[in-house]
Amino acid sequence: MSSRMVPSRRFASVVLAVALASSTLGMAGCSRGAQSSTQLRVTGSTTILPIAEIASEMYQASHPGVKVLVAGIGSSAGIEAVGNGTADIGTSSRDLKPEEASLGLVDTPIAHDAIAVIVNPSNRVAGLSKGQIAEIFEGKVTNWKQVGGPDLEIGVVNRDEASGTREAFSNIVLEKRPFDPTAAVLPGTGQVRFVVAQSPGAVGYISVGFVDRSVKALSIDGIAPNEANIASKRYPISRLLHFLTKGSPKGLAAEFLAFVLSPAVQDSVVRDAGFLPIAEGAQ
Amino acid sequence: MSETLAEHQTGVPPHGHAEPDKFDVRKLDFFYGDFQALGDITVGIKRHAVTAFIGPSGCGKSTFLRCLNRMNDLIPGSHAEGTVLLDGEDVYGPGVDPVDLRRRVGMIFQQPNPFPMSIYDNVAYGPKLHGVRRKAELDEIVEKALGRANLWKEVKDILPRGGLTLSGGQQQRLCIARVLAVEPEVLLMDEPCSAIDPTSVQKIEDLMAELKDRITIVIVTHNMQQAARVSDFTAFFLQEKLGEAAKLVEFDRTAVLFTSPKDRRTEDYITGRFG
Amino acid sequence: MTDPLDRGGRATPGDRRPAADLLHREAPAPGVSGPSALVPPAGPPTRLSTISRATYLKEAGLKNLFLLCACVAVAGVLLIFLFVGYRGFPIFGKLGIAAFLGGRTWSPSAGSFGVLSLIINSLLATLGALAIGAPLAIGTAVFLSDVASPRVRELVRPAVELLAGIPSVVYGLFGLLALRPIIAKTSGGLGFGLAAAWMILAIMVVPTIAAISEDALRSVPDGIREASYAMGATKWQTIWRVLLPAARVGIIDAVILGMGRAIGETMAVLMVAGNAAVVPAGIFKPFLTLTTVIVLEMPYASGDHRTALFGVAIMLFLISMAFVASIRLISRLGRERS
Amino acid sequence: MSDTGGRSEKTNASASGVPPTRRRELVDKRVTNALALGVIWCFALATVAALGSLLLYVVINGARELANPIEFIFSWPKGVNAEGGIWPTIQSTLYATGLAMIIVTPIAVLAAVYLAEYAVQGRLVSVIRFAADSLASVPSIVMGLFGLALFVEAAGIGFSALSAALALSFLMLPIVMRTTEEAIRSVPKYIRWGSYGLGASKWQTVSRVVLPAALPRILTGLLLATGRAAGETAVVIYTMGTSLNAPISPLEGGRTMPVHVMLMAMEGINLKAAYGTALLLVIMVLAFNLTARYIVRRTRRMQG
Repeated sequence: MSSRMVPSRRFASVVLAVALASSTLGMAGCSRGAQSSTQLRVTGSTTILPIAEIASEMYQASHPGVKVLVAGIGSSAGIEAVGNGTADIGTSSRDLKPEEASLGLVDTPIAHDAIAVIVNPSNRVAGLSKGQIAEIFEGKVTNWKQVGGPDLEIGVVNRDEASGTREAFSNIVLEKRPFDPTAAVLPGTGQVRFVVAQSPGAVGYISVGFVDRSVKALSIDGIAPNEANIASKRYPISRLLHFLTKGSPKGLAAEFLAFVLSPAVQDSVVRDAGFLPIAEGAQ
Repeated sequence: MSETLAEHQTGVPPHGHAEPDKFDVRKLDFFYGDFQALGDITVGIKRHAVTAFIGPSGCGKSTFLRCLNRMNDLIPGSHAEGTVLLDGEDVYGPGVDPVDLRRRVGMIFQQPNPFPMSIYDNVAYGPKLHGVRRKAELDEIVEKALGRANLWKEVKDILPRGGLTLSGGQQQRLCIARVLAVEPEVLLMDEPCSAIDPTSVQKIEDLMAELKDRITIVIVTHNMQQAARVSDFTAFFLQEKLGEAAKLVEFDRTAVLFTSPKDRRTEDYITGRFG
Repeated sequence: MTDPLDRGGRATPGDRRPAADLLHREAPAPGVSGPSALVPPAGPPTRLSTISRATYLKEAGLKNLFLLCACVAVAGVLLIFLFVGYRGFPIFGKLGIAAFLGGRTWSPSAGSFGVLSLIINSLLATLGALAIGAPLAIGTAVFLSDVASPRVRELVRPAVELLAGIPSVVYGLFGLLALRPIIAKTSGGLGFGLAAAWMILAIMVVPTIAAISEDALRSVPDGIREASYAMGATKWQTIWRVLLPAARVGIIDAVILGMGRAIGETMAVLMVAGNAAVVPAGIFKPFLTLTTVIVLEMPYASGDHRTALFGVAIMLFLISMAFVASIRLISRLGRERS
Repeated sequence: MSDTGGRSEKTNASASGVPPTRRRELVDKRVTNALALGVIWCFALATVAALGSLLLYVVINGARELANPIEFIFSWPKGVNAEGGIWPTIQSTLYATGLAMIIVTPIAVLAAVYLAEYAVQGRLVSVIRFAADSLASVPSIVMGLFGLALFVEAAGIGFSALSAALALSFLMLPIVMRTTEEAIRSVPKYIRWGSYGLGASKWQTVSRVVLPAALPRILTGLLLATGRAAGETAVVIYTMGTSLNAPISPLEGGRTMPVHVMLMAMEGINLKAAYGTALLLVIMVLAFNLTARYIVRRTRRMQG
């Protein structure tokens, strides 16, 4: 066996050497031809992930030979990735921060989204004011009875700092005041949903598109998060979803963007994912 | 082998003293680290004879045996001083290859130690090491070696079977065959019969008698009857005090040593007064 | 393959094969008789071959190759220290070691990177898990070494070993989706928290601690057991008074290794901890540890935040090294005492 | 348990002349013994129960997803919620783990040969052992960041199966080294002597006799380490990335099964996929474990 082992070692080192060599070549090739090659990297918000993934599948199906790689790593990471060139399109569910202006990114909004505040269906609270919600998420209100509910401790569920949803929620509801640091921080929309669904005292926030029967979406200041209210902009917690490119979109990135903005995606995929087409919100 | 033939042709008696000793050991000291295990051993091992090393356990006879083919080199921190001449050349001489030495001076151990491979491969192992590649040649060597070890008849139909499936006595003969396959000039046997059944002991003792015409045999045994039965010469080793180096007390023809030992300690030992 | 016994220039060409070799070598002997045979014949001595340069170089080369392979482990540790250190060390310079280790606020968006709360949380999670897991594991080890019949042992031991093979992410999934809702129901909270982490980690450390403890118990000579029984001790007295003390060093090692496993565990903890960067006010409140902060925040961290996460990795690395070092120390002390 | 119990009963019965306090001691002793052994039984059962409930939970929840195993295993995830199969994650897992095995085997085995056959106890050896022990105890998340810093970024290999394999091989190295060294040491001295006695050089002895004899146990260690690597999450997530890809070249990234489980659980949208993948992962790892046990058992039967 060991006489065989020597060659296998040799083999391993050959593989390694070849791999290293081709990796350097590959990297060089990539950075040169990223814009015009047949590969497109779309990276960022987990909120936008469903849209991006389906759109990419549809696009690849109609454009054989083109590869669209989609990853959901959070809005901030997506912005950074497109800024430093590791992605061709960055997706973000929040607006650019002032310090990100220097990256030279061009913003193309692709959909409207609203954020729903969700509670366990067993919770008899049906609506809260924006101020009450802010107090809950700041940790000032800790029991449902303080806001007209049962005598039950509030279990606040927050999102991680990479989340565009959190960013938008913080801007709109908390007006940038800090979240309660003792709140649970969960890294995914779905996790927030099933944790709230399984815990009687829980409260969280997720994109309206992800609300299902396992949780109850509260109305805010008396306005329910339904399509009409969101389209009319009466529902207070809503935002835009963005595709970002370094400079104006070119080549494959531009083609893909156009495809995402076309009715084929806007009317089916965007709606199916629970968002509103970008054109509709503008009306 | 040519030498044996030559001897008979020139009429030299097989065990004659006129013939030079196979091993000529002069003033050998051996150390495990700082501890001196053997002191000042001087002895000649006669060609084509069976020489037995006897003595109480821990008397250094095995250690001495292992000096002859430098198996002791495998023990870290050990070293030997003095000379061990094999056919007139110092095996501890500068640059001497212990690996090749061990091919010429084969060894059988107390515990039968077949390799965990087939009977055939066990015997073919040595020849393969030394460059025999052709299947036909290997087959011939294996058959001959097993034949000389009186094992061929028992195993010729089960050569692909694992060596470890044999009985203890068969395993020991397999080990002997394995050594014979590399045509050693000397066979060192370190208590080869202490771990096997009496019938097999008989077979191995017979085998020694057959082999000694062509091979010089040195056997370590703590069984004095066995030494008396199989050997032509006997060396008696003794470590007199704990922590002291073991010494060669007496060396002589077996018949002489067992009937009229010159040394008092030898007499005490062979008459069973200690050990 | 080259013949390892190739004797370079010293052997006559063509006499590689042992049988032929032997004949060649023995041939001159019969002609020479008496003591003159002791004198090597004229010309170069050809009988005892010396180590050829090729053989020597080959064996030495192989040995060095093996040594090189063994040193890969050393290189690995150095590389880890170097590369993780290189990325993380600047945070110590930037904030000062005291602010990094002693700061209680971990709030990357606000630029505060104090890891004290995370250290405390990691220790709380680890110690609690050991408090549950160690007795369970040592009990299981005793069961396997001295209580179970061979047949029961053949059933239980594989179970313990399989427990070690289950990926930590599966433990996490179990914790998140099976254990946490139960805790949420009984405690009224979200179910995230130390309580859930303790239970999951306790199961996870069992195989590590049990396997090593069992080895330690088995290495206690049977004579000692028999001596104890012969004095009228019951099985339990033998276990408690004789076996456990005798296997003490090994068991302590096992617990420390289990501790290392618990403090370094990431995925399982991530799923049940709830990730609030504060020391929790109760065992049903969410908390963030040294490992989970990395996996949670690394995907989007940049700048100082990223450096700080590498700084956390340095801490974890040093903690695990400290565990290994303490095991060495303990076993050395144990050896000296006995 | 029973025999000591019996013994103390006998003592008790013949203890008519013994003072009452002494008799109570004997009874106490017996009760304590029974209680303590009962607790030990409970501990062992709790451990087994933990394994049982874990497996049962994964099997029950995963089985639904695996109702159509061919489709689940061989098709690609589709759509928003990664429904459908998980083939790319399986390929990624096998690729990275297999590559790691290829890289680590020669190095770890030869390193173990050095420690078991060549090394002389000394400073160097104790440094190597300390390093191997340390490497074994490095938290996997730290190993992941190390892989990210060295292979992905500094060496420029990027998120790839190769980076993951290199990082995983550091994880496997100490495990394979230790089991191989034990395997080599368990080969009887006598067998080595037999080979040396025939004029074999050290390397000939090691390569032709010792390693073949130790092979089953070496394979066992290798399988266990590979199983560990296949279930590893924190190392691969930073070295291979999370993109759904079925890598062909070692420079392609991908998402391994544990990473898929983690992402599905964290994202929380498609828990069915998490269960299904977890079940498959557990089956895979158990297969490694059981094969390893089988090899050990078979060898024991053949050699014993």
